Amino acid sequence: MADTLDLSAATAMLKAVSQAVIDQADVLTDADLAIGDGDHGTGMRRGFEGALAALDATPPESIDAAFKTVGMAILSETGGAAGAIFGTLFRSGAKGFAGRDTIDGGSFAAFLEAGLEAVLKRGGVVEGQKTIVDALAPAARAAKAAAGTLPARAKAAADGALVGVEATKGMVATTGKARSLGERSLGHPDPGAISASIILVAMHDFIARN
Amino acid sequence: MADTLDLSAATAMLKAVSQAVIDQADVLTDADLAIGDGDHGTGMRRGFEGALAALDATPPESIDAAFKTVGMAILSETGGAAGAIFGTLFRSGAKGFAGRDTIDGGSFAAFLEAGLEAVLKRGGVVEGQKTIVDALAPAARAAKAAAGTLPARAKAAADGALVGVEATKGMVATTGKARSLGERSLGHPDPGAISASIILVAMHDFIARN
Amino acid sequence: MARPGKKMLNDPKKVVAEMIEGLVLANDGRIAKLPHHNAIVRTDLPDSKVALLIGGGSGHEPLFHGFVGRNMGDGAACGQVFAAPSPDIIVAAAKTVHRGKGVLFLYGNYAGDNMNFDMAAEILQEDEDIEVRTVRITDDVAAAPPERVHDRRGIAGDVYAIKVTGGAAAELDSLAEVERVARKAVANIRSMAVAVSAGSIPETGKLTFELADDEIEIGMGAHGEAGVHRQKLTTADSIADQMMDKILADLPFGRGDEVALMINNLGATTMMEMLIVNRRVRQILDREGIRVHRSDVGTWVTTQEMAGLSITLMKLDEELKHYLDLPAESLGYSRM
Amino acid sequence: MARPGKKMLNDPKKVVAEMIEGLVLANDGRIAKLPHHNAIVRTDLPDSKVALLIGGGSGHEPLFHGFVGRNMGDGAACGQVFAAPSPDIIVAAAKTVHRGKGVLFLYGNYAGDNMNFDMAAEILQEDEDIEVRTVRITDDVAAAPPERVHDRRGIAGDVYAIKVTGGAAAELDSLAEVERVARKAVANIRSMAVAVSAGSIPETGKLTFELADDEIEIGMGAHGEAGVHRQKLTTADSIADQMMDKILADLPFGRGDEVALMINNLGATTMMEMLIVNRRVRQILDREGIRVHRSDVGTWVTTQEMAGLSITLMKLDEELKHYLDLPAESLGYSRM
Ligand SMILES: Nc1ncnc2c1ncn2[C@@H]1O[C@H](COP(=O)(O)OP(=O)(O)O)[C@@H](O)[C@H]1O
Ligand SMILES: Nc1ncnc2c1ncn2[C@@H]1O[C@H](COP(=O)(O)OP(=O)(O)O)[C@@H](O)[C@H]1O
Ligand SMILES: [Mg+2]
Ligand SMILES: [Mg+2]
Ligand SMILES: [Mg+2]
Ligand SMILES: [Mg+2]
Repeated sequence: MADTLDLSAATAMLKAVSQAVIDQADVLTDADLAIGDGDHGTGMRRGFEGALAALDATPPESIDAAFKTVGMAILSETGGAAGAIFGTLFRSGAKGFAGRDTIDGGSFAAFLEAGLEAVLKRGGVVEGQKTIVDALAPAARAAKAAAGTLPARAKAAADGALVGVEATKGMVATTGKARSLGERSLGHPDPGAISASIILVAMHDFIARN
Repeated sequence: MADTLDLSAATAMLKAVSQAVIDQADVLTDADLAIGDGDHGTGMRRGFEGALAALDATPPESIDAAFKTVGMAILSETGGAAGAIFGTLFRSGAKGFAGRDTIDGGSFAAFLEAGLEAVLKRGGVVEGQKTIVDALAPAARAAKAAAGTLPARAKAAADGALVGVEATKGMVATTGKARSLGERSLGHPDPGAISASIILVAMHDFIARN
Repeated sequence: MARPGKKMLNDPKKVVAEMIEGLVLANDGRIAKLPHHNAIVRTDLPDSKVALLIGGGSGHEPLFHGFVGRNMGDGAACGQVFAAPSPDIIVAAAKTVHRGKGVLFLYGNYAGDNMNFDMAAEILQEDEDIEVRTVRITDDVAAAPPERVHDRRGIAGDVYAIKVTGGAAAELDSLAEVERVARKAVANIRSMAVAVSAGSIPETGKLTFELADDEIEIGMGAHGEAGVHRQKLTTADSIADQMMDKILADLPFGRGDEVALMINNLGATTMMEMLIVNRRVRQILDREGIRVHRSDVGTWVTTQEMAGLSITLMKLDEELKHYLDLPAESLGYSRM
Repeated sequence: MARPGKKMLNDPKKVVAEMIEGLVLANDGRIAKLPHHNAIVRTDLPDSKVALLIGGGSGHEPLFHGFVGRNMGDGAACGQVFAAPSPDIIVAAAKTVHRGKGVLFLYGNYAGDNMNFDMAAEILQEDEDIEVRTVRITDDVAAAPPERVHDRRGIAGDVYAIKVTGGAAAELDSLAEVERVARKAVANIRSMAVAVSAGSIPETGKLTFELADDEIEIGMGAHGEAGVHRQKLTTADSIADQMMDKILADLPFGRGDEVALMINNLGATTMMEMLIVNRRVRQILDREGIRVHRSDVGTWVTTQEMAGLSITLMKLDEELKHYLDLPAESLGYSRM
């Protein structure tokens, strides 16, 4: 159980997160087949494979650089809506770690808050539209509210995201490819929200394990 | 059992023949699906529906005109290899009835002989290539050899055609669409030969019944 | 999703890269790929012109990458299958086609495309001082009601939008003017699609939706997005009637209008079916007193091997006619 | 033959008639249908020229009826689906396009077409005193060994044969000369197809052959005629390798040759796959020192919704290049 992560642990966490997303690509694809165009898993895998490669190629010199590296890889390899959104989450979220050489509870919450803000702007969405934001926003709020150590905040974020994913089942999509389904999107979780939960759960798992 | 057919009986026979082909269009299509392109039944149906319509529209004034009418309808409505061949069979075979006002054993045999000769020329084929000719040629020979009354000749022709169809199963196609199958055409009867046998069997049926 | 996609591919992860190689070769030297990005540009670009950059996800070939050429797009940014291109691809392509007069971005209105092209536009304007304008294509009447045009997708109308704007970008000297023509084109284009069977994504081999053997979906989107409604497969005429009702009422098109008419193959539909539908559409237009200035029946905006077709009408004025009728040369769309 | 054909049609018996109506309308006045026959002719035929009449069974759209236009066919005789047109259609079309300089018949080498066009030629010569010459297209190397060229079918090579002959018929003043160019074109064209899944006939709804989900057939003909062999679906590259081996060895094509290259969609194959195959074909041609003068990748000779593609090479000399490169305008094939 790590209270803080230094640069090398943060980098290791980002790799673990990448691997978790890659491992669950098929789940994401199937979720996207149900209400989108069926490419979400392959896109996320491309992005996080790119992230792994980039982290290996030039080991980052700071935590915010590490997050930016991941963000850049997603942005250029994933493409589509998810590439822009998750790329933005990591790139803009990195500001939460600016000038810090560890991830602690506060900077973790700051990462989520900054990331969410940028994502909302980029996506032009609000909560309730059945998107990534519906996992991210409750996660960011929970992390902020948890107000404790890193493991507690990470747990709160992961749980918040999972609750958020569940909640997307009851939402009618009003943006993205699922929008056209209208009422028929009900009952299905949002693929992007699932991805957000996989990322946050993997972060918490790493923190809890190390 | 008719020893001779006058113009109205001959016309009735041609209509019965047309109906027999139309009724068995699906059998012909399936045979053509197995070794050709699957359009033989629809083509034969088009042609003989045209023949029925033409015989009704302008009742023919002579037996050879009746056969020519059928030939013209097939030629213009069936299209494809079968249109040219069966069109030719009826149009050129009509010569066998030239100047005659009944169909008797002799003119029936002459019809088949003249039709076959023209078909061989038009198709550029010989016996054994797995075509219509492999039903027509034995039929024409048998009708000639039978040398008796119309019912006997018609029976000989129908039987000869059926034996011919059976024999095509053992032939490797060397013309038409089945040619490309080579050895793989073995075991399947030739669709065009089946059509020829349907026509000749229907002629005999009509003669035997009337 | 029973039937698996059955395709002639090499490494399913490399389809886009290999396709672009094949695409460049198929253009006989008239286009080139950027060395480090999945983007293509004309090799015969004039020294000075307003640049037209198009692009989007791959998998809809010949859209978009097949529409780069004389009087068409100057370059295209190519995403992975059904995924918008990333900002770096768009930025690299825009920098390459830029000829000092700004760049117009013209693409289909999808969340992913909007976000990625917007990010690229911000980078180009902030870091490179290149002026960028954006026009999004929103021709799919099935996607949202008229008062929510910004929620409508771009489908086969892309072709006419690119064709007209490509002509304008070849002849007009200012970015604002080219943008004006593009907006006018988009405002006058309406389309609707019908899906008969699904296509599959090369990398997963999975069909993007399921339809029973006797079902069709009217209004389906270019990625299999849900349409207006699902129904039994009926006759070509009745399907055309339903689609034309929606399309005509939307702009609305009316007596005395002149239009360009496109029947577009979503992938696996026969030209025989398209021509039979074209026949009906013309009967309807005749009845309504709408004159067809120009027809296109073919395969331009696909969803892999999806079967189905779309109908597109563009209402014309003299200016739109002029740009539409300029000759065009590209792998995906050529006319004298 | 489990999966039924799923098509947007009206009366399946009327597909050809309705299709021709739609086709004429899609040509914006440049072609007309003969009043009593399923045949179409150019409306802008010059007063004096050698006439080029093409035609064959329907169901392979845009072949043949889509290739009537400037520098292409002057008219087309259209049969029912997969059935050669009857002599009366051919005669009527030939009489209409005849401009006093004779008529060249150019069509694919199939028993049905040969017999029907021959009968028409006899009628035209005997009853109408119109001179007719016949050239049959025999580009399919899979159909028979080289010493039995007369047993070979016409497949996608039809397009290049029509394109070159259409140019010659526009420029050359004698039937014998146009025939000579057509024969030269045909002698230099080689094609081969691969089928991935079957198409169905509109009237019966039946698939024309069966292939397992993981099988392909190399060398299959344009009506589903058996090919060279059936095998497991492998990679695009290995399929292209097998096809190119046969094609290159046949003419043979060799170092220093210049060719036109066509990758043709049999119906339902994605352009993505075709471009990936195009990439491999160009690698092979590069290796063999064969230069590509001109490429065509698209949908021209189909077998309804059959999936698969064909590769065509035509060896060029200056004369063939000249006629091939003339602009062409038709619904099915247009190039500047
Ligand atoms: N405007 C938007 N803002 C935020 N997230 C969005 C937006 N549009 C779509 N998304 C998210 O993107 C996910 C789909 O991602 P993906 O399948 O990779 O992209 P695409 O829709 O381009 O195929 C959706 O499940 C949704 O969560
Ligand atoms: N050259 C030929 N001479 C005589 N009969 C032929 C010839 N070629 C084909 N046939 C006959 O035509 C039949 C096929 O007819 P059909 O299916 O209507 O024509 P197509 O082959 O044009 O589709 C074959 O079964 C065969 O009997
Ligand atoms: Mg998606
Ligand atoms: Mg047949
Ligand atoms: Mg997508
Ligand atoms: Mg046929």
